[in-house]
Amino acid sequence: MVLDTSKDLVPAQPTGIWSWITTVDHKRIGMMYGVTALVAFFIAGLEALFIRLQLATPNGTILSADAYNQLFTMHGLTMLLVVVMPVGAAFMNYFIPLHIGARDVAFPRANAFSYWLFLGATIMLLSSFVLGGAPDGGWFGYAPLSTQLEEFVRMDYYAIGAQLLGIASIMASANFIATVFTMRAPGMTLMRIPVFTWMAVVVSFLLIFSLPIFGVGLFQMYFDRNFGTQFFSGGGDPLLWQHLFWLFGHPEVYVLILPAMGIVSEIIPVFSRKPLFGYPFVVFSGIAIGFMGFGVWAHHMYTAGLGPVAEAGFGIATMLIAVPTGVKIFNWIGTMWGGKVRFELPMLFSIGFVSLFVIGGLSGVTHSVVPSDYQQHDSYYVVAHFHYVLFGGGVFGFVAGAYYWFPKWTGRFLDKRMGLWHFWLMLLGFNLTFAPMHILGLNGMPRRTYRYGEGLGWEFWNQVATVGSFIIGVSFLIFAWNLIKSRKNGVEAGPDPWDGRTLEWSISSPPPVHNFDEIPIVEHVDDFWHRKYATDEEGRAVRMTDVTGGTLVETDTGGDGSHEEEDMHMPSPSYYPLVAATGITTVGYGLIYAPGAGWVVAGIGTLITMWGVFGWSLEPVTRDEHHD
Amino acid sequence: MTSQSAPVEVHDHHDIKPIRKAAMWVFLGSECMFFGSMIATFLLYRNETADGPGAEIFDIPFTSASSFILLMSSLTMVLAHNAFENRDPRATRIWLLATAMLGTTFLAGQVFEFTEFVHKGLTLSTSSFGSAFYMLTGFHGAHVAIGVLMLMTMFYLSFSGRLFDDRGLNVELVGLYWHFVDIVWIVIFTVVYLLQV
Amino acid sequence: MPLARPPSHDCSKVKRPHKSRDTRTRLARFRVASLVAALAVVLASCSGSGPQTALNPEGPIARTIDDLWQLVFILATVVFVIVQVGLFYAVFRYRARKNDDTEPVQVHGNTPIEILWTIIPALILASIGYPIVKGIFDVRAVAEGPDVLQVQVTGHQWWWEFEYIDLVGPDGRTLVTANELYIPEDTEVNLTMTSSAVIHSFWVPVLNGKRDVVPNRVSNLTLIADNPTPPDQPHPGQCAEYCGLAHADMRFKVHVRNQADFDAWVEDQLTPAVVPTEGAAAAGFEAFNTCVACHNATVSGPDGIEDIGPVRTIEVDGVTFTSSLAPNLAHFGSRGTFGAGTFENTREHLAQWLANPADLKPMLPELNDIPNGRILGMPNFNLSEDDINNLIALLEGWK
Amino acid sequence: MAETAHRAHPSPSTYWVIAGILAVVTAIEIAVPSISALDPVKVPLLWALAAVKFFAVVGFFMHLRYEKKLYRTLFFFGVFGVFPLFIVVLLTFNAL
Repeated sequence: MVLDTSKDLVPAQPTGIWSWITTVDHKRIGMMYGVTALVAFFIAGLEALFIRLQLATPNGTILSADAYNQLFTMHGLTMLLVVVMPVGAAFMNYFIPLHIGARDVAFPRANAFSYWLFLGATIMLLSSFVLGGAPDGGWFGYAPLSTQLEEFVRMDYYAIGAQLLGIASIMASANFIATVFTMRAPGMTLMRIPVFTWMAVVVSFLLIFSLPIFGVGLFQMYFDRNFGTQFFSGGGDPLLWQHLFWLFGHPEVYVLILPAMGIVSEIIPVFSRKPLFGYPFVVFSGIAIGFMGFGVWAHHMYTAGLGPVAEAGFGIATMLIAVPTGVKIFNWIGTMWGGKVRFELPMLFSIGFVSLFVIGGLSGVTHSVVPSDYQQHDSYYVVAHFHYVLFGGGVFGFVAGAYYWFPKWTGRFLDKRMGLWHFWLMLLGFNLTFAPMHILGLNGMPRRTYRYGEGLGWEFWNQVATVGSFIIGVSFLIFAWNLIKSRKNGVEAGPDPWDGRTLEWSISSPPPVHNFDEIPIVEHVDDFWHRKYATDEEGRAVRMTDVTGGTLVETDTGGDGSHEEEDMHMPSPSYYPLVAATGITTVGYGLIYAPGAGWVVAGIGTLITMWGVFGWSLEPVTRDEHHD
Repeated sequence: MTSQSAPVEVHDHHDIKPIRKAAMWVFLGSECMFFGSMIATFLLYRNETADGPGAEIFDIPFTSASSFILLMSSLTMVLAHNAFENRDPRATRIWLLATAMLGTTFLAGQVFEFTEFVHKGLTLSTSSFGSAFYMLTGFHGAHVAIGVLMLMTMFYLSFSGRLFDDRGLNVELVGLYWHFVDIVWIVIFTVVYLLQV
Repeated sequence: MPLARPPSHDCSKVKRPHKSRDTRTRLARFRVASLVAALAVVLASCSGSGPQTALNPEGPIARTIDDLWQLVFILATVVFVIVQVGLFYAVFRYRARKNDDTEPVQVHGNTPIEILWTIIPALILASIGYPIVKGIFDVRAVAEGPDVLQVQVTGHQWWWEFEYIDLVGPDGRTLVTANELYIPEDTEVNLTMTSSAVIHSFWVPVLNGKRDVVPNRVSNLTLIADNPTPPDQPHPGQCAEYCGLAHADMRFKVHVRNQADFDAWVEDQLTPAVVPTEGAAAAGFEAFNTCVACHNATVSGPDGIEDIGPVRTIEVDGVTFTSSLAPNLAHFGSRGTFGAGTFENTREHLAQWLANPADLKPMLPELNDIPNGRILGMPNFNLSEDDINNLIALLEGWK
Repeated sequence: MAETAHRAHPSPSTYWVIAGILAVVTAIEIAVPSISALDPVKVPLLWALAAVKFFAVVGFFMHLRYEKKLYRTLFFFGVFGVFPLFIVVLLTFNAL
């Protein structure tokens, strides 16, 4: 990313590779999350294309069963933990401080550490392909299949890789929670926070309370595999893993979708030129989804044998989640209702999001009809359902966010023509790929099967799905080209290209290192909009005349004398987070190959980690540095 | 990064102390889930002894003594914190050391206890009971060990006079962590030992 | 199917009210896209096709499930139409038009409406709560009584073992078979299931939903079939829980027979296989010595009736399951398929299988640990062509 | 944060008193399993005594009683969240 340093903004933007390695700037870390996730997205997408090629015909021979099992496992694992979650983290990193009017997140170095550990775990997971085989037990890693073949390190990569991603996410979440609860600008009460940031808070809570449970399960899996413990085999019960996994895995679903819902809740008001309809209801429904998301994990286990009472209870609880979800959808439609809907690219993707998410949500309701789920569970119907939610919802939402905020990141628009191609091809390809899977699943095609016989009536729709998946592939190549090209050659956007409502549009594009020349004082939801517009007696927005040129809007808080003149303190760059993360990743590699030579590697990793952690906490501090 | 003259900033608004404490508390809430999962695992497998040793091998008087030692380390820890707040390096140093010693004693007791149990035939792989017991108490022990390490770091800092510098780690945060490790043991002692005999 | 129509209404509604010129091309594109989406939903609902479909129930339990599905599908379709129409109406009716620079009224919300659209979905959902709970208890009810056919199922990597514990031959042996389940029509069949190593899931979509088969646990599933199946068209079933390398090839067949045919089948199956005394089959029985390291069979030979091959059991929650290392081959010739319902039982397939099993079906025999009961597939024994032909003669003869 | 005022931390004498209470409760805890008259209420009693110790340490040694409400909220999400989840898990195993 190229930043314009010619303006007299202070402090200056450092440049060079080393400045990226030692950066603690939330915007740069957000960028790195985004780029890493995008690369992983293309890798996981390629895996999906191989899967689709294999399934295009009955008895497909393009992949062996072994290769197929690795690819579908890694596709799921990568998409969920290394793509969608980090893309969420990318947006959160970049926009939480901007949304609440802060200079940075609470712990910039811990934030850098989270990213580097995420990167280390990502590299670890992907390296498994060439180091003994990738995990092949499904992304849910059901025991005792996942603990069965101790000869292979594949599921050790899963146990350790996911563990490291979890640690990184817990730290990032604690960071975001501390940031939002303690570093908001004056006047930025909780009920004035932009919805995206609210959803980020909910997501952080979900992660911080669900990941430790998963962590325990992963440790148990790892011990069962390597130290002969009996958590899931012997006298142990395989269902324990399923509980621990889904106690994390279900909140995780909301971790994936809530940021996208937050993004869409930002975009729809801007392009409808109306405030979000029922802001408190949208916020509270998000919180309600978070709470309820913790109470329905067992709906992934209807066929596992919980007993009819538990199945009925979880079935009803699951249905109830549809209520707050519906509230969000109605409020988005309510926002457009009576507005001036502009069909800019972010809005197109947001409309696509709402429309497709409705389908995914409704097929989710059919799962809560427990007996119906006895048929649908682990069939392609489920695959269709969660792709409508996570791709039709999540990815559409995130892409909408990318088109919306690209001008803020780079100061330039993404190309509209290419964007339109991207949108329509993606919409077409997506529906061609995943809508037929509903039919396949209802007609009995199970998931995770590397081949199927002839005469089962699955050939045609599988071919359609394969064609669709390549259309999606093409659409994302266009997107990638657009990102690369527009970064330097796009139309210049200026600080507030969409006539935005939230604080990030009040500063230059790209934002200066310190974000805000002065910390804004907030008086409204959508405070920036209220600085630009008043309402007439009919309630229509009226642009205020004293606004200078529609660009940078001066706040009127500078001269009130209540804040003493002071130097701007930005956190110092540090390489210790990278050292510590490298150390932990090394420990992880050691544990994968433990016992034996792995212990040596783990020992070396521990020393590196200690170097990083002690260096980090004992690093001579610049006196004026007040951040951790 | 050097700072230069800049427009007004509302700097004092973000005192780092409460920010750190908020993060620490939410982290401790997260740890509740971590230990809760292991305690639930133990409860599930409390009778899955596979004809091997079960809770009858526990030596309650011994564990009571080491539990009491850990409990009292919370007292010394809070006294260390009190001295830290009063900017009294000598008292801080003494109480930190006392806390670390008590923690080390607890760890030594745990090592002794584990050795005894292994001799009596209970290992990680004997039964689901053994797996759950060692995992729970072992992870707790690891937390105590990390706590001792942090206490000793603070102790070391007290000599170089940097104890009161404002850095990532300080006596208050170490104290919160240490007390948390103690309260987890309060639950473990009840659930794993007292309720099983 | 009656459910075909509503979604297509949706797209026609989207088309109708908007004619303005600058949006026409966009509309056309929207039409294509929404047509595709709607078409897919329509086809999903009305294309219950193929023998493994959940949409053409062949028994009362599957029908109970299907009725619930129909109910919720209609409801979901209605909601789908309402929401999409609302969405696209809002999008097009309130689109920004050229030459109109008025600003919209800044509405922040409306509490009564919010409450309304919270309560109405809740009520709709509550209305289907009762049928759902009733459906759960109906489908999950364990069949009991003297008329129930009891079958014990053990899931293996990667095949199914069936033991009819109440069908006992004159010599006291129970009926054990693999991968092809025979049941009488209109009879409640109670499957009592467990697994030897990893989790599987037993699924015959036309008869019932799926039920996981979990090691260390016992689970139950009831099957009731309306009509007999033609001999060459049994109901296909499949393991639905990912169980490792050959998960995709862990299939099985359910044959439904009228009571008389079923009884005849039982009698055949309870008769020991005859040890051949001459020809290729006799030579094949010599070669069979290799197979009985894992496979087993009850045979009647010169020494009378004997069980050859290892027979093992596992006990879970007080239930004893037959858990062989490999399928019982005593009546191999009577099966339509082999390799866990994956390959038609023909000479060519069998020859290919015997020459190199892993060629047909992915397996991991090199990781077998027979003393500890871990079997991950059939090794390649490098059988000679003669051995292969002789074995085929033996196995094809064991009807 | 809106809420800035919080009560002063207690003095060392309070800490000693709390430590004394903790010691006494621990002694009672150890005695409970050996008193057969208490067997019917043993389980809830031991849980209650553990809770007393837990909240004594959290409230006084960790100063949660004296600190911002935010910290309490953050921590109690974990403390009180873990119970319902795992009670349900153990119930599905019939392990309670």
